[in-house]
Amino acid sequence: MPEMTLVQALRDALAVEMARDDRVVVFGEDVGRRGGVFTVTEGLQERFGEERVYDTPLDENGILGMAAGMALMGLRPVAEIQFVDFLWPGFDVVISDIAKERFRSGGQYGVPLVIRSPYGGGVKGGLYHSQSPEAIFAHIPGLKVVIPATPSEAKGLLISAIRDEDPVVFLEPKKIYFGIKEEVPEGEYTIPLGQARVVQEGSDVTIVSYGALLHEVLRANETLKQEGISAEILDLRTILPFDGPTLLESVAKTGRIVIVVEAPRILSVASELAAFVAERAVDYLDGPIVRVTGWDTPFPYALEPHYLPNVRRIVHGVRRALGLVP
Amino acid sequence: MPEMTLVQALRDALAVEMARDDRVVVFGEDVGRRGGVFTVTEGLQERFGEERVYDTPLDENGILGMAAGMALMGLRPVAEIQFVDFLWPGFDVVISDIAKERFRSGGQYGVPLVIRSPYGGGVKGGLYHSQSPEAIFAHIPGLKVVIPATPSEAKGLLISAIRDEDPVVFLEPKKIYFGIKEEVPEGEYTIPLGQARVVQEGSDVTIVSYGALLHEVLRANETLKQEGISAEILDLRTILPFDGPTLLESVAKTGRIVIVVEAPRILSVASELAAFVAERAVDYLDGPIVRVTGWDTPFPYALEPHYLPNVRRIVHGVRRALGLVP
Amino acid sequence: MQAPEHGTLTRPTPFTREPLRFLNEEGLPEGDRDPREVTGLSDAQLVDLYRAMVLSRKVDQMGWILVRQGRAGFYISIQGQEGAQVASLLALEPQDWVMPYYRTPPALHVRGATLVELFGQILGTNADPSKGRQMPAHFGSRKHRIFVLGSPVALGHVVAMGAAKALKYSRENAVVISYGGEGSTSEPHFHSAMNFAGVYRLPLIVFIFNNQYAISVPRAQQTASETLAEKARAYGFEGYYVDGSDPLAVYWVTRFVAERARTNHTPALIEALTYRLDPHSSADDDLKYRPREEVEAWKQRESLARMRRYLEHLGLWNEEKEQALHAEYDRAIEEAVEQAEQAGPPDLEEMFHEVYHTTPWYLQEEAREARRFAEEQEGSHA
Amino acid sequence: MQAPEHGTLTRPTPFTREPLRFLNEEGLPEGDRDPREVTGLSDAQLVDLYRAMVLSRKVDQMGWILVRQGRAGFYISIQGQEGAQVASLLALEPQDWVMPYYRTPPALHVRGATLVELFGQILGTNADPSKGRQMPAHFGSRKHRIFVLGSPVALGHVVAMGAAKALKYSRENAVVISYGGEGSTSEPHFHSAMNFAGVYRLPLIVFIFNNQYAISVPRAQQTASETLAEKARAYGFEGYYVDGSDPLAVYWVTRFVAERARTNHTPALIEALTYRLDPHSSADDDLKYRPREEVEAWKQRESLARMRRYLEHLGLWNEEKEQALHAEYDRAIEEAVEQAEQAGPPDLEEMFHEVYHTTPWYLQEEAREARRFAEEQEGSHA
Ligand SMILES: Cc1ncc(C[n+]2csc(CCOP(=O)(O)OP(=O)(O)O)c2C)c(N)n1
Ligand SMILES: Cc1ncc(C[n+]2csc(CCOP(=O)(O)OP(=O)(O)O)c2C)c(N)n1
Ligand SMILES: [Mg+2]
Ligand SMILES: [Mg+2]
Repeated sequence: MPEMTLVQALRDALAVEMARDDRVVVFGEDVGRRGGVFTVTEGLQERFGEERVYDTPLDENGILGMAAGMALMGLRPVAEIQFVDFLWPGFDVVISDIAKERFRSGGQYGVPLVIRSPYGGGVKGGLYHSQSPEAIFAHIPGLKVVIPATPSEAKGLLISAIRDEDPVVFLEPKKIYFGIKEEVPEGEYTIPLGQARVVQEGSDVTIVSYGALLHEVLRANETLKQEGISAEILDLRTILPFDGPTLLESVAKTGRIVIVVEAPRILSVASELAAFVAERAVDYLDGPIVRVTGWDTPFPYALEPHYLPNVRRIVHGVRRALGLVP
Repeated sequence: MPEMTLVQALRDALAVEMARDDRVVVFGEDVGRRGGVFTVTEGLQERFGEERVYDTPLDENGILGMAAGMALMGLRPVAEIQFVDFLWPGFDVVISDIAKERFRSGGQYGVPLVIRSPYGGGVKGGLYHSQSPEAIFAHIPGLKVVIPATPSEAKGLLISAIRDEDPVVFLEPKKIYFGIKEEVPEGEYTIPLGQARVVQEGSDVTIVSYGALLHEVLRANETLKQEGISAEILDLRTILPFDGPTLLESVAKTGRIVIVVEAPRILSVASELAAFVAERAVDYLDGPIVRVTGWDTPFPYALEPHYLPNVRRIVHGVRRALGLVP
Repeated sequence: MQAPEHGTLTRPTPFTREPLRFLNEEGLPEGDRDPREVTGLSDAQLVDLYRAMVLSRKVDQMGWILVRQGRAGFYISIQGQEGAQVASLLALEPQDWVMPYYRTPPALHVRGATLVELFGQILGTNADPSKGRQMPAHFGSRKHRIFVLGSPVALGHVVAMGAAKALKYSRENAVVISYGGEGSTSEPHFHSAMNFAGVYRLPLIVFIFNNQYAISVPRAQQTASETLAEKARAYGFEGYYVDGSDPLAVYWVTRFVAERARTNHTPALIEALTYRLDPHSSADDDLKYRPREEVEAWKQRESLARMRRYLEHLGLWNEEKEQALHAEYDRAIEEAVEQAEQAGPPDLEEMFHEVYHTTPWYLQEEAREARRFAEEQEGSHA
Repeated sequence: MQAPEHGTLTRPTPFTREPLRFLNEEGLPEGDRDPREVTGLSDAQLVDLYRAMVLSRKVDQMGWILVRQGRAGFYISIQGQEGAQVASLLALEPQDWVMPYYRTPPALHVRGATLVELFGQILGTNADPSKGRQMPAHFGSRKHRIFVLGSPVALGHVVAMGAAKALKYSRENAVVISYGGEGSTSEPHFHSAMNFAGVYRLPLIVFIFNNQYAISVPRAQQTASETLAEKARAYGFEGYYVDGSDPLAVYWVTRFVAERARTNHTPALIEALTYRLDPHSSADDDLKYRPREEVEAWKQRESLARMRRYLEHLGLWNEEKEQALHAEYDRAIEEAVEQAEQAGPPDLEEMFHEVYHTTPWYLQEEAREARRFAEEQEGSHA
C-alpha cells in the first residue's frame, strides 16, 4: 500500500470516485487551475476536465446553492469551502435547504452531496482560519458530519460520504494535512459512516476525540501509560449521527470518560457526548465527565499555543476523571 | 402596575428606551408602517419618527450588517428579524463580525446591539416558523443570548439587553406573545443579564427551562405536586453567559436535574447544562441527568402536537430523574 | 400545451422602461401586432390559458374558505398574479423544471398536479406528495418536475441555479424557472443565483412578480434600481420588463427566453408587473399599509378580466361559457377537497422518516418514545 | 492633505467602457486636460502623494522580509495597488471612516497610523492597537477612524454600509469608504451593502480593486457583467471605472464622490483597474495560474513608475530625491520594526479579555486554568 499524507489520500478518494461515477463533480474557489489552496484537488482538472472540476466565483452561498441544486437533480457534487470559517455566507442553504430537503419533500427529493472544508487550529491562522464549528452542523437534523483523523481514514470516509444518500459536511483537519503519512489502501475503499473507531482498548478511562486532536490524545497516552493508566481511546469519526452504542459500551467498561475537542467548550460536541453519557450511563460512572476543549473565546492569533488542548491538559483531564486531582 | 401581554411588554420596553436614549434605533422588515408582523413595534414609528423606526428591504444580511455598522459608530440598534428561522442569510455578520468585533479589535470597538426575533413552536408554523436555534448562538463566544418567559421578564430583560455593552440575541417565545398577561412594572425596569430566576424552590429535583416551555413545566408541576414531588424550578433567562453557579447550587440541594427545551436534543442547550452538571456536580447526583427536548428532526407541520415537550413528557422525565421509571 | 416550433418567436426587447404588453387595461389589443401571431398561440390555446387562470383563481378561493372554516391553518394567495403565473408555466415544456414560490401552487395544475394533491398539501394530509410536512403554500411534486420550496424568501433561486447547472452538465435541453416576488431580489440568494447563472451561462429563468409590496414594504423601498429587470445587467445577461396582467406578453417573453436557454444556455431575468389583490397572507391586515382605493383600482386591471375581455373580443368566450366553466370547476374542487381530506393525517412515525435516507438508531428510539407518549395520551383520553 | 474647496471638482463620467485616466502607461498626461487643474492638486501635493506611495511599497517589502525571516507568520501584499490605495485615502477628509481590506494596511500611514503600529500588527505584538489578536494584514485603529477588518471577504462592505447609515443618522458630514477586491463583488455582502446604500441614500463609497484575479480565478470567471462599475445600476446609483494605476484619476473620482456623498448622501461604486504584482499571499504560488510574462508586462504599467515619470516630467522629481527618500524610509522602517517587536507579545490573560465588555465567571475560571497550565509548562521546561 502506498504511503500518503492526508491531502494525498483525499485527492486519491476524489479521483477514485470521479473515475467510477461521472455524477461526481468537484467545484469551489481555486479548486480547478490552482488545484485548491491546500492542493487537495491538484491534477483533477487536467484528468477529468473543466466540466467536472471547476472554479467558482468568490461566493460560498453560490457554491452551496449550486451543490444543493445539482444534488437535487441526481448528481453527486463535492463542493469545497476554502476554509470552514468562510462557509457562513451560505449557511442558509445548508440549514434551510440541504438539511431539510428530504424531510420537507416527504422523501421525493434528496440531496446527496459533500461539503468538504478544512477546519481547526494549529496553523497560526488566527480568528478566521482556525475555527472548529462542527457542533453547529451537528445540531441540525438532516445533516451528517464527518471528521477524519488519519490519511487512510480520510480516504475511506470521504468515499463513503460521496456515496451516501444524505448530505455530508466533511471537515478536514488542516493541521495534519501534510504532517502525517500512513499506508492507504488503493482503489475503492470505504469506511461506514456512523461508527466510531476503537483506536486502543483500555480499562481505566475512555478518551473520545477526533480530527487533529486525536494525535494529541495519542501523545498524551504515552504519559498515561507511564503512569500506569489504561485508556480506551475512541475516534468518533462521524459526529452526526454519532455512535452512541460504542460510546456507552466503552464507558460501561471503564466508568470514566474524558472528551477532547478543539472547539470552545460551551455547546461543543464534548457537551453532547457528556450529556448523552450522563443521561444513559450515570450508573456506571465513577467520576466526573471531563471535557478538555478550546477556551470559550474567539480563536486567538498571538496566543494560539495556549488555546488548543495539548498533552498536559489532556493528561490533567484524565487525572480529574480518575479523581487523582480535584 | 398595568397588565400586559408579552408583545405589549416588549413594545413598552422599546418605547421606554427610545424615549430615554436617542441612540436607540429600531428597524427590520415591516416594523415601521405595519408595526411588525406580530405588532411588537406598533405605534413606534408614529411616536419616534421614520428615522428611528423604519422598514428595511427584504434582506436579513443587510439588516444585520446595518446593525453591526451602526453599533460600531456608537448607536444602539435594535434589529428585528421577522422569524429567527430567517436569520441565516445574515449569519456571517453575526458569527464573523458581531461576535468577534470587540475581541479582534483589542477592545477598540464594540457592537452594543440587540437582535430581536420570535422563535419556537406552538403556532402551526411548520419547518420555518417554529425553530429554536438558541444553541447555535450560544456556542459563539462574544454573543449574549437571552430568552424571556413572561411579560415582565420580557420588559426587564429587553431593556437590559439594549443597555448592555455587548451584542445580544434576544429570542421571543412567539407562542406566548399574546396568551399570557401579567402585571409589568412601568417605566424603566431592568433585570440583570446572566442570572437565572428561581421560579419555585424545591428539594427533590431541579427543573431548568426557559421561554414558552417554562409554562409547560409549571403545568407539569401541578401533577408533580399531586405526586408529592417537590421541584425546584429555574428559569434560565440568559442562555449565554448562563448562570452556572445558581444551577450548581440547586443541584447540590436536589441531587436530580431535568432540563426542558424545545430544540432538537442533540447539541441543545439541555446538552450543555447536562454536561456542565456532569462535570462539576457528579458527586451530588443521585440519578441520570434527563433532557426533555424536541425530537432530532426538522420541525414538523401536521405532527406538531407530537413534537413539542408537553406535561406528560416532562413528568415522565422527572420520574426518570428520580429513578421511578427506567 | 402544444408548442409552436422552436426558435420561431420574434425577440422581445430587453430592458425597456415601460412594461411590454399586447393588451391594454381593458383587455383590447394595442399597437399594431396581433398577439396571436407574435406568440403563436391558437384560439384553442388562448381559451385553455384562460381556463387555467380561472381554475387557479377558484383553487385560491377555496384555499381562503378552508382557512375560514378552520380546516387549513394558513393560506397565501395567488390573486392578481394568475395571468402571469399560468402563462409563464404554459410557456414551458414538460422537460423543464419549476421552482415555485408560495404564490405559485394554485396554478400548478398547469404542470399536471391534481387538485387532490394540491388540496392535500393545503390540508396537510397524506394526499400531499410531501406527506403534510410543510405549511400550506409549499406544494412540490417530483413527478411533475416541481421542486419543493422552503419558506425562506429567495432560497429557491440559488438552488434553482444549481439545478440549471445540472441540466447543462447532463446536456438536457431543459430550463429551470425560479419564481419569486420583487422582495426576493433583495436577498443574497438572488445575487448568488444571478451571478453564477451569468458566469456559467445557465439555462435559468428568474421570474419576478413585482406585485409592488413585500408584505407592507413598497417597491420603492425595496431597491433603488429603476426597474428590477435592469438588475440583469449586473450579471451580464438580459432582463425583460413585462406587464404581468397581460398573459400574452408574459407567455411570449417566457417562451422566447426558455427556447433560447434550451438552445444556447442563456439565462434571463423577467420582471412581471402585477399587484397582489389580497392581503399578504391569511395572517395579514393590508389596510394597515395600503389604501383600499389602490386595491380596488388594480382589481379593474387584473389579468382575468383582461383575458376574458380579449376572448370575448375575439368571439371565443361568453357569459354562458363562463357559467359552465365555474360550475364544472366548483364540482371538481369540492370533490378534490373531500378526497384530499379523506386521505387523512400522516402517521406519527412520519415525523422520524426521511430525516435521513436510513433512519439512525437514536431516531428509531425517539420514534418509539413518541409512540409510547401518544398512546398514553390516547389512553388517558379514553 | 490640504483639500481644495468642496464642490469645485468637475464631474467624472460614470459607467464608461474604458477606464478614466489622465496619465498614459508611460506616466505622461494624455488628452487635453491638465490633471492638476481637474484634481486641484498642487505640485507639493503631487510629491506628497508619490512619497506616500513609495512608503507603502517599502512597508510592503519589509512585510515580505519579516515573513522570510520567520518573524511574521504570514503576509499579503499591496504591490501594484499603491497608487489607487494611497490616492483614494488621500482624497478623504479626517472625519471620514475607512473600512480597509487586507491589501490596504501598508498604506494606512496616510491616515496617521504610525509605522510602529503597522508593524506591531504584522508582528502580533502589544504595539498593535488590536493587541495582536489577528493575523497580519488586519490592521485597524479607532483613533484614525479605521475599522478593524475580519478575514471573510466582503464582510466589511455590509458593516461599512451600517456605519454610513449611522453617519447619516447622526448628521455627520462624513463618508465611509469600503475597500475590496473584484472577488468581493460576488459575495452576498456586496449585494446587501449596495442595495441598502441605494435605498437609504447612504454616504458610502464601495471601492473595488479590480486586480484581475481572486487568488487564481480570473475576472471573467468572477462575474459576467461588462464592468464591475456597471453593477451600481442595479442599485440605483453611479459606478465609475477608473485606471487604478493612475493615482490622479483615482484621486479625482474618489474626491468627487466623497464630496458629493458628504453633501447629499449619494453612494458610489468605484472600480479601479489594477494588477496584483505579487502572489496572492505568502502562502500562494501564482505561477500555477498566471504566466510570468503577464506579471512582467504589468510591472511596466504600475502606478509607482507612472507617477514618478509624471513628477519627473513636471520637473518635480529626480534620481537624487528618490535615493534620499529611500534612505529616509529605510531608516524609519527599520526603527519601527525594532520598536514594534520590542513591545513584546500580549499577556496570556489577553486571550480572555474583551470577549465581552465584562468578563463572565467561566472565562475568569478558564483564564486561571490557562495560567496554571502555562506555568506548569514553563516549570517543566526549566
Ligand atoms: C428570508 C425570509 N425573510 C422573511 C420572510 C417573511 N416573509 C414572507 S413573504 C415576505 C414578503 C415577500 O415579498 P415579495 O418577495 O415581494 O413577494 P410577495 O409576497 O409580494 O409575492 C416576507 C418578508 C421569509 N419568508 N423569508
Ligand atoms: C468569505 C471568504 N471566502 C474565501 C476567502 C479566502 N480568500 C481570501 S482572499 C481571496 C481572494 C480575494 O480576491 P479579490 O476579492 O479579488 O481580492 P484580491 O485578493 O485580488 O485583492 C479568497 C478566496 C475569504 N477570506 N473569505
Ligand atoms: Mg411583492
Ligand atoms: Mg482580485
